[in-house]
Amino acid sequence: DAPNPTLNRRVLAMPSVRKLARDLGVDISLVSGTGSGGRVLAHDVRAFVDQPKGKSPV
Amino acid sequence: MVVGELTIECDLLVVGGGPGGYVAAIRGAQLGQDVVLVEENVVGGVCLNVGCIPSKALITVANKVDQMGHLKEMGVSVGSLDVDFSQLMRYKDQVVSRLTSGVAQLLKGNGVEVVQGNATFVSANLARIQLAHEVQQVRFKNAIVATGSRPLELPSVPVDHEVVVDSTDALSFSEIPKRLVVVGGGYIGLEIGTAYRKLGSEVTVVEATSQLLGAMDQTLLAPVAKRLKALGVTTLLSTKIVGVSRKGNEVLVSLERDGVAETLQADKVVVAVGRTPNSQSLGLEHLGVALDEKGFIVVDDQRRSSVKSIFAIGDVAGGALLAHKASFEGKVAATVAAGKKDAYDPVAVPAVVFTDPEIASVGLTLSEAGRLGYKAKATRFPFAAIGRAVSINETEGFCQVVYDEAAETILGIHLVGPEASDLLGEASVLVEFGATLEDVGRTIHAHPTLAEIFMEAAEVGLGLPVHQLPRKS
Amino acid sequence: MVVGELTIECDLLVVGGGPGGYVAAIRGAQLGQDVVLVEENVVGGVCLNVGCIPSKALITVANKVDQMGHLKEMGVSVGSLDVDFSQLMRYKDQVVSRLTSGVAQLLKGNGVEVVQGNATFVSANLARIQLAHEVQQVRFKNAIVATGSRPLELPSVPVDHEVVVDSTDALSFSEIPKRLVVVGGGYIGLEIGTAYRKLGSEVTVVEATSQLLGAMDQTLLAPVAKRLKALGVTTLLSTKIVGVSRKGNEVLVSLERDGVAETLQADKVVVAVGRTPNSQSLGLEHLGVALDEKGFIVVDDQRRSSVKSIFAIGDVAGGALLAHKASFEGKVAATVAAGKKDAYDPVAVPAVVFTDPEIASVGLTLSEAGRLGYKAKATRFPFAAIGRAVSINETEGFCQVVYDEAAETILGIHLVGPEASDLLGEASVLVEFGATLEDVGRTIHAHPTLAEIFMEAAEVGLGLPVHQLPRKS
Ligand SMILES: Cc1cc2nc3c(=O)[nH]c(=O)nc-3n(C[C@H](O)[C@H](O)[C@H](O)COP(=O)(O)OP(=O)(O)OC[C@H]3O[C@@H](n4cnc5c(N)ncnc54)[C@H](O)[C@@H]3O)c2cc1C
Ligand SMILES: Cc1cc2nc3c(=O)[nH]c(=O)nc-3n(C[C@H](O)[C@H](O)[C@H](O)COP(=O)(O)OP(=O)(O)OC[C@H]3O[C@@H](n4cnc5c(N)ncnc54)[C@H](O)[C@@H]3O)c2cc1C
Repeated sequence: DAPNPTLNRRVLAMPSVRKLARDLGVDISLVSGTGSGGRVLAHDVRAFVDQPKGKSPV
Repeated sequence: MVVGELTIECDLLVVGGGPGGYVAAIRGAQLGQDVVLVEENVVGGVCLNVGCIPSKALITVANKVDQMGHLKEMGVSVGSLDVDFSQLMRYKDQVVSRLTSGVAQLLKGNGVEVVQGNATFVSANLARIQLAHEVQQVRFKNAIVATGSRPLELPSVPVDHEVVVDSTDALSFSEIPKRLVVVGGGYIGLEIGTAYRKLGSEVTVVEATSQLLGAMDQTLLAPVAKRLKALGVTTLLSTKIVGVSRKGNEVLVSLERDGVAETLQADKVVVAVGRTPNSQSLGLEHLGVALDEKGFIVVDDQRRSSVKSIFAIGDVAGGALLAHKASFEGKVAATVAAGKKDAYDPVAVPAVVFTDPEIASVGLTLSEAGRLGYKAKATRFPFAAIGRAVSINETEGFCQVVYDEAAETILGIHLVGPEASDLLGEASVLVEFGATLEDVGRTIHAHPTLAEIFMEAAEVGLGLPVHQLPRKS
Repeated sequence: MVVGELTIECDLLVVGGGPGGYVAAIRGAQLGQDVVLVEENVVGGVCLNVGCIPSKALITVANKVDQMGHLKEMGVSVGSLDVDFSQLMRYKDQVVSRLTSGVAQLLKGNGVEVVQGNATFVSANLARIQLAHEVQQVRFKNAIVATGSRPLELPSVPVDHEVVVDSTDALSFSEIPKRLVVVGGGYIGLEIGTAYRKLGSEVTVVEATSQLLGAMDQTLLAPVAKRLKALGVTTLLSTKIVGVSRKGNEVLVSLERDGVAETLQADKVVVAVGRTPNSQSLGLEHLGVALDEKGFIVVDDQRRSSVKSIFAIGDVAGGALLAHKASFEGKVAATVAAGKKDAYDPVAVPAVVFTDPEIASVGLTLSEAGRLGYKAKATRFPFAAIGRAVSINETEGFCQVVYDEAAETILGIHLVGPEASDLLGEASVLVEFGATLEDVGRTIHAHPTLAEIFMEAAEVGLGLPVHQLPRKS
């Protein structure tokens, strides 16, 4: 495998947001965060769910 | 001979009543499950009965005794000082029984059925419980295995529980040993060795590798090593135990160090060289539950084993062999077993070593962060520049903050110094939340408190240190 | 007589070298400003010289002395115990001088020009400095007033600095007073009173209102009141001082309580009834700098006064009269003065009271939150159910978490108990970050540590308490 350093990196999100994603059945690593430094906010997770099904936002 | 074997039914069977199992049982009951907890011994497990709690009670008293030697400077002089070790042990036992009886009450109050006995698995939904005089069966929908771990033994140093003992015995000596040899320079060995030194024992710590606390970032060790030296604890690194032989009430310990043989005389030898999971003789093999090469039960991120109805948590499931990790896993497994979503997803598991000074650590070290591909940096701030540390006269140690240079996100915090264990709460939150240096620097920290060290270290990282002169470069 | 009055020029003049001023000066210099700091006394201000630091050094020693009385239970007995008060004072002075000389070095190392003298303002860009033997002028672009505060005096209890003293004197007695009367049941009075009681004084605290620590959430007070009683500190509430009269080396204190007159005999009377800003005799009136009715300089969120070139921070600018608030404002004002954007925007200023046990508080109380329109709830967890507290034998107290019911965001955390001051760091971060109960509950907290109390309290709020039985409702 080609080394992919980002693979093991954490998703930047509060514990409660990680839980929200899980409760909503969202893979949080696919959500792009709008918080500073790419932080995933609760709002981002909800927006991801509301999006037309399919791909993660680009 | 089994007469009229009784079968009870439940949603969730928890095997083992340590900090993993009892927490899982309570959480399961809270979520509406019918829960049976089987514990062959006293609820509370290793942690409350013979681990975290009694060791910390002993260390607390040892520290108080030791601190009396440092009061002259503050104008306080103490005449005679006497330690009544049996009273100390009674105190420790009181602490333990207060907490274990508390756990028993919590279990009862939450409606968990506690059964005292030894459990083995018959099938993926049936267990047998050996009670004092009879055998019971438990039919369950899900089971959580929380059987913990036990001390590892060294073939060369067989434990006789009299003069060659394990950590459990060492927390219940009948008197303070005059000469104590501790085999193993991990956290358990160092904690016990330091405590007995402070209570008056001559202590030698023998460690096979070239370093103490091998699992820890070694930069944290300097203040501890300095203090061990000042206390007069002898540490023999890269030293192997060849054997022990008993001679009346004493024991001769044969060592080998750089190819040179040596012998120590001791009154007690404590073997604290690691722990091994209690995953055998549970009948797990009949069920096809997968173990790793060291015997730990293999689990997924829901703490489910390779058999769908069987979960495993705590020491028996490997990872960090720490009580708080066991409890957190217990909540996760119980939640999943109750049919709700959950996962074991912490960013970091904090760890404390109750040496002198304490070491407390959470998240990535600088080298770990580098290995994960972060462009990481570390910033450090000494307790000697914290007003509170100076006013309590405990200025050894420092705080090291590891952060991602680009985002300035905190990846790890490592402390050695006064009250490091209690400061670790803030550090854990900062790492778990992925706070930035600026988040910490802009949080007002009360003065004078030790926690100011996080704000100061963050400001060093931000290039705006108030209480540290910039390094000449 | 002024011969050849020298005028120096600078970007930033800071008047006052306390935790507000010295921090502002360092930050200004770091941001490239040419900074002059004028301090008429020793840098470090009230906090380092006669406030936070010496009081905490005294309290530390008093606590150690007191704790020796509680060791029997742990198996430790101490023969004679002797306090050499002049050595204690030397220790305290060493702590102070270590920190103040550190501050002097930091100022120097950052290139701040420190001038010892008394500053008054001539215009919005010019100040006069009275040195020992001469007068200097400083022309500045911006100035930060950080002149702090001084003890408030009661007309009925004139301070003679011999038998009727202020907090400064009380931290430098030549011997432990046999009978000490403390006028004022605020934090300074209680801290000093408790410390001297532990060192052997008979202590009476006289408070005019009906409660101690009026500014604090009164629910936090119970464990402290209990301890004061156990220590034998007499507290007289709703009691007014009518007058004092000196009689040789002792002093008679006339009180009125429920209309009944009473007299106390004392060796020392400490007046600690509040503080008043040092905003007079600075020439600020010439400049048109607005003060509020209590004499505090009125500032905007950049800490700018009504005169554009004049900033004010710390005690002289009002708000919480605390060192860490002064320092934070110092950074803000220096940053703005250096032409960068900044604002004083903390969610909360934490506060500690170093009583026994310590009280530590940050953010809104339940009633404050209600008044602000939050639908707030509070959840509470006792230290008695925290393993670490039991193992160190300090189980009095609790943690109260105030949160917004809808969002579960934490609005305030209030602690009374062991090491509350150091736990306050985590509490401050949680409030400042607006963490939710779930964020805290899902952050693994190391066991056994006192900081577990935050996780436990959060889980109580979430309705899933592990270590507390649900209340019957
Ligand atoms: C001296 C010492 C000090 C320590 N200090 C700390 C510390 O400061 N902090 C920390 O986090 N950790 C500490 N630890 C480690 C900590 O004790 C363990 O990580 C923790 O107890 C693991 O919890 P557990 O629930 O997985 O298992 P355990 O606590 O080991 O509990 C397992 C329980 O299962 C029961 N059991 C086993 N098999 C069966 C069976 N077949 N049927 C019925 N019951 C069974 C056992 O009797 C036991 O009560 C210390 C350990 C030691 C030895
Ligand atoms: C007994 C006691 C205990 C305390 N404990 C705590 C505590 O535990 N935690 C806490 O946060 N706070 C505590 N405080 C409060 C704390 O000391 C103050 O809030 C803090 O010192 C305010 O800082 P400052 O920089 O505004 O002013 P100060 O520290 O008051 O400094 C002002 C400085 O300005 C100088 N100055 C004044 N006028 C002039 C002039 N015209 N020219 C030149 N120099 C001048 C003064 O000499 C002084 O050094 C305590 C106070 C007392 C009295």
